[in-house]
Amino acid sequence: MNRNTPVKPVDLAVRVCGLRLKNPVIAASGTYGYGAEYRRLAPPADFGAIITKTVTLAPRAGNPPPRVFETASGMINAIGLANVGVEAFLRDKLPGLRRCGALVIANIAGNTADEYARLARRLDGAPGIAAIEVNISCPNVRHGGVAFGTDPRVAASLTRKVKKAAKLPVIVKLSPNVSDIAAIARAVEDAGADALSLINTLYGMAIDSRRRRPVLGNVTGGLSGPAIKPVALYCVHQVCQAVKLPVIGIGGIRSAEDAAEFMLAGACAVQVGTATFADPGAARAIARGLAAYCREHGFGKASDITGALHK
Amino acid sequence: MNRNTPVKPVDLAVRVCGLRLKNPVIAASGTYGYGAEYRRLAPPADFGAIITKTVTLAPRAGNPPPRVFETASGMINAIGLANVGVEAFLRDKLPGLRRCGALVIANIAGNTADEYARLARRLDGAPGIAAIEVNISCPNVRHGGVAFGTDPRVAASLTRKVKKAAKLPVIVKLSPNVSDIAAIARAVEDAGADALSLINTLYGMAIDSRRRRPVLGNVTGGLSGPAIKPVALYCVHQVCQAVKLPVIGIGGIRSAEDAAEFMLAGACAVQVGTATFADPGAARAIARGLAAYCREHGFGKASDITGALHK
Amino acid sequence: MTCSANPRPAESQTAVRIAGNRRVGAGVHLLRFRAPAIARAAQPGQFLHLLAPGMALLRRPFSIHDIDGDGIAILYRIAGQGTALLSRLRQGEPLDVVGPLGRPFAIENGRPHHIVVAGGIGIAPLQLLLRRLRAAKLSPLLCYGCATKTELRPHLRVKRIVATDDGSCGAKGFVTAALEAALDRYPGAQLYGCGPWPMLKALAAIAARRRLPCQVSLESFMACGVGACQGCVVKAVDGYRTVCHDGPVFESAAIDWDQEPVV
Amino acid sequence: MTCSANPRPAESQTAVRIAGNRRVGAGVHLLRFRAPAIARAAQPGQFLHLLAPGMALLRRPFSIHDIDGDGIAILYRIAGQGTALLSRLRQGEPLDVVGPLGRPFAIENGRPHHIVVAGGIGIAPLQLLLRRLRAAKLSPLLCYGCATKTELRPHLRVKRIVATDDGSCGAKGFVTAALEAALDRYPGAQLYGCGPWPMLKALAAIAARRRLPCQVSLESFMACGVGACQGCVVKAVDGYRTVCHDGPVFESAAIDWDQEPVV
Ligand SMILES: Cc1cc2nc3c(=O)[nH]c(=O)nc-3n(C[C@H](O)[C@H](O)[C@H](O)COP(=O)(O)OP(=O)(O)OC[C@H]3O[C@@H](n4cnc5c(N)ncnc54)[C@H](O)[C@@H]3O)c2cc1C
Ligand SMILES: Cc1cc2nc3c(=O)[nH]c(=O)nc-3n(C[C@H](O)[C@H](O)[C@H](O)COP(=O)(O)OP(=O)(O)OC[C@H]3O[C@@H](n4cnc5c(N)ncnc54)[C@H](O)[C@@H]3O)c2cc1C
Ligand SMILES: Cc1cc2nc3c(=O)[nH]c(=O)nc-3n(C[C@H](O)[C@H](O)[C@H](O)COP(=O)(O)O)c2cc1C
Ligand SMILES: Cc1cc2nc3c(=O)[nH]c(=O)nc-3n(C[C@H](O)[C@H](O)[C@H](O)COP(=O)(O)O)c2cc1C
Ligand code: FES
Ligand code: FES
Repeated sequence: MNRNTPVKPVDLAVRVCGLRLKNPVIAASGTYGYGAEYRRLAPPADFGAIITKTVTLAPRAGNPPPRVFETASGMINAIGLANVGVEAFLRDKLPGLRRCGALVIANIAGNTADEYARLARRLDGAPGIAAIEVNISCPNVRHGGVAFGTDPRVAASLTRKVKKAAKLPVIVKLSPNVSDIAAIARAVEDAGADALSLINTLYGMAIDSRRRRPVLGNVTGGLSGPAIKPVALYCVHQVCQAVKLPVIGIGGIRSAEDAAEFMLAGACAVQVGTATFADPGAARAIARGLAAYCREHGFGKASDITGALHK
Repeated sequence: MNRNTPVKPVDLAVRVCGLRLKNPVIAASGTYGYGAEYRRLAPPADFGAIITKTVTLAPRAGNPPPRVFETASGMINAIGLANVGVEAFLRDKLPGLRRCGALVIANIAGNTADEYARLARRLDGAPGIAAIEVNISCPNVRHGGVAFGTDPRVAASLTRKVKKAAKLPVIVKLSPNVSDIAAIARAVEDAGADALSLINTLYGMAIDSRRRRPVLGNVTGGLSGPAIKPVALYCVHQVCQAVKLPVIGIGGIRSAEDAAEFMLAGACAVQVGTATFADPGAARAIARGLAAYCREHGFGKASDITGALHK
Repeated sequence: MTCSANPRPAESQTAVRIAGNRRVGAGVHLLRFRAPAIARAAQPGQFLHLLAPGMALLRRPFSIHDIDGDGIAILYRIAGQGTALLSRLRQGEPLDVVGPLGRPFAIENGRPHHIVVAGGIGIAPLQLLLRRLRAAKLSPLLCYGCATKTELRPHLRVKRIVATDDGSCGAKGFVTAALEAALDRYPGAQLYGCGPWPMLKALAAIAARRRLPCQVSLESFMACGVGACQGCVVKAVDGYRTVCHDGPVFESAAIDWDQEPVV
Repeated sequence: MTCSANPRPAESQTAVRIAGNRRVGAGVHLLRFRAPAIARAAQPGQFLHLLAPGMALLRRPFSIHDIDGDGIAILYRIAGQGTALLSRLRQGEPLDVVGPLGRPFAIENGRPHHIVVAGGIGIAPLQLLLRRLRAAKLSPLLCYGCATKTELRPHLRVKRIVATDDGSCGAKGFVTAALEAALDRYPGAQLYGCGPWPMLKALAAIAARRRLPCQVSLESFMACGVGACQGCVVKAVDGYRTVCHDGPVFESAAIDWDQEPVV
């Protein structure tokens, strides 16, 4: 490069449903705790936003161990939504995260649509929460345990209830374990969601052939990490063609190129989960790498990458 | 081990819907061509059975290249069911395979249920075909291109038509890209299928961030290989609890331990696909390794592994 | 969070080069590298989360075996793919190290005796503990059990009782039996232990019976290593606790010993 | 199948040890190992499907660059993760080799002249071809184009015309232009080529215009390498053809040159 040409700074900031993220890299729910745990290794300030571990109304102990296991280029987990409950979250966890100046998105889950609505209402008033991400991959106890995210009508009615309960932007997090993720996305869009994030983990299982036992205490779990990236890219690509809502891409992202792929497919931001376990510096490296990617491709700002896939 | 104890030979043979396979390792459709291609590196005789590339009524040229791409511990492919068509298959491909003494299972796909039925009828009379595997992951042109394997009723009616058209055992190959694979399995069982095989590939996509283009000529493709093993194990486990039919496990199997995991989850045999590309000797090594596994665990025959998961 | 005082040393992510990596027993290797910040800060019982080139995805946790100036030593047993890969790395090759992590052993100066109980590779975190106990003039006793004589590691010169499964050195049988036989001579001792679950369970039972304080170091599959994912829990009497952050060192009385973790 | 006579040498899967692996140019390495059966059987233009320890999943195809007694040489350019990994392997490390695979160059003895056109790393399969042409006393002419002088490989002593992009050696510009200028002196020549698609496309156009027979070696992503998966096709004038089995060597007239493959 010509040494006399000043390198034009790349604007990494992106806008997602009214929020301004200083960069497109978001910590994925459940992989970053409540922010404090990684404060030294992967400071909240490195991320465009932080999504906290799913909270439920009451605290949850979670599943019996083992809860995590490594698989080929991935891992499965069955944490069982272990969390401190919404009240302890607001009281003990949120203040610290606020002091770091992080943009905080709270992720919620319930056993019934009413529980989701109550959680949304409770969080809506709380200072320091920028948006709500709704984890719809949970079993709906009222409907035989079938996940809320599986049926377009159920997902839509859940979205409507949460929207009614909260003035904050509502991001609905989609499950990939469905026949037609675009249909769910459209239903959720029509129901008033402000943004979509995808994908949550794929259903998976591991067996210990030596002990002839399922590895996980919960028998089955959720698959994440680089192994699922092609599935996640497929889902993001399908959903971006089906809806106009902003989409946040998730699944196996560990490099700036990975992040760029999701943005090219139409995502306006990305979440990083499993990669942080392997490399706590991943988010920072991805944000930097996206700036370099923009420079190479002549994009003035990171948001220009979104949808810039040649047809 | 005591040198005087003669090692009791392990019986590797398994029975699947009336067929006797000399070992539980089957070549997966589309990864072993019509048998001739691998005749030196992975002889048909190493396998318990050979499943040939999906055949359609008319020959198919397939998708534009690139058709395959490596991903983290996996690969995606969009071959587009390129095949010589059923007549050339019977005339040019089958005789050679028969001479090798391989147990041949023919895999079929159509654009309509009628096409499937015609294929089944045509193959039913042909000498040297032991069973028919029905690839129901294909788009149903009569129903807006939604795959046959996505809707329990569609899958069931397809199964009934094929069963009516053929006296040979019918193995229905399930797609994992559904909300509830157990529901599909039950529907197909009720419709008279003789066995189930699962899983076919997961929908996936790859993007070349440098060229800003989808990698595959077909844009999207199917993910296979070790990356999908946890998903495949999950599906096999779910289906084995839901049906009484024999189940053949497929997905990311590359070692005897992998094969044992699927059998412990309830599969009576396994298919090996992508692993053969990496190691043409994989099938042989898996069969040998299963014998060793049986010895270690005190199983007299490979079929004892099926379902022997401690609860 | 950032504002609260934290008594534990600050963890960091550091790129190091391997200074040495050699076999020191059957399937047991000793890895060495320089990491001044960790060497200064780390306390016995803490662990490092390691990523070696070629490792598939997740890091692997290893106790800090010893510290010598700026140098760190890790004693590890080949248990699977990750440790097998580690054992093939040579001097000069890179390692990515996160740590020091986890709750260390607390050295209870007030106690009249200090007994350190090791089972097999469980000696790993205890060498540094013994060193620090000795430095504090607390003259620790080591009770060391392993399968056979050749598994015993050379280590610090401390008083010791040895037990081997095959009787090739010291008493034949479990180290906890040997400990039990000796305990009358050490009233009010503080116990510290690391080793296989059944050994620790027996140790915890002895401690409970004799009302002795006992700290044990536990293991678990890990993902994050910092308490963020809740992946590495063990069952404690009052619920699940993370091994990486609430442990790996626990009071033995706090653990539900009927819930053997599968590792 | 097993019963039909096959004119191609039989392929096998063989475990070998690396005899040498060194850098011979910018990002270009030369790998050597012993494989007697392959060395005996292989024909120029055929390739080997290699799996090195640490490679993620699929094999990587490489042309046979040269054969010396029992020894095989592979000339490769670092193009991504697999080749980067390969370049770090040292003498004595294992490799799993499948081959020889694919349709070789056909040496057309009847032709008055034999011109071998190489672009960059495209020299890889052509060294063995030149050797066999020379052995058959067909005195081949090599037309060799690359970016700059230092990329030129030492190779057999054959007649040659060189072109470099920067003019640092031979003519400045495309090798196909240099070839064109020389072709009048070689009426009725048989052409053989390997290199980047645009070069081969230009070569095919020259061959078509002058009605010269021309064989080209093509590349593609591969999975099976033996014609089983239909994964590696290129567009030929009459449909798709597998590079691994129908090729990698094709008559240039058989290829649809408007369909540049993405590799
Ligand atoms: C806090 C802590 C400190 C440790 N310190 C040491 C040490 O100093 N020296 C040492 O040799 N080992 C130590 N371990 C155990 C070590 O982490 C495992 O042996 C290692 O992770 C296995 O990795 P692998 O890839 O070789 O095995 P894998 O292929 O992952 O698994 C092989 C087998 O190892 C076991 N295993 C896997 N992960 C763990 C784990 N996290 N804990 C226990 N067993 C596991 C499983 O039973 C599995 O069957 C420690 C573990 C923890 C949690
Ligand atoms: C029949 C045949 C013979 C070949 N002979 C040689 C040879 O002698 N010397 C040599 O240096 N290379 C040769 N190649 C190309 C070589 O196979 C690729 O460069 C190699 O597979 C790249 O692997 P990688 O893991 O380093 O790259 P990857 O990380 O897989 O990809 C990096 C880049 O390499 C390219 N690439 C990947 N696979 C292929 C492929 N199969 N063909 C072409 N480009 C690819 C892609 O553009 C990709 O962006 C040959 C290819 C074929 C098909
Ligand atoms: C250990 C672990 C715990 C998780 N917990 C949650 C959770 O509580 N809520 C949620 O919505 N997603 C949860 N996820 C899913 C992630 O947020 C993310 O969607 C998924 O892991 C895919 O991204 P990745 O491949 O980058 O990890 C969890 C993932 C992991 C690995
Ligand atoms: C290149 C390729 C082609 C395939 N073609 C077919 C096919 O024609 N019909 C079919 O039913 N399955 C096809 N499959 C799917 C496999 O049979 C198998 O279900 C899948 O690859 C998962 O197994 P694996 O991980 O062992 O490869 C194909 C898979 C690959 C990789
Ligand atoms: S490993 Fe994540 S909480 Fe312990
Ligand atoms: S790579 Fe499979 S057909 Fe060529």
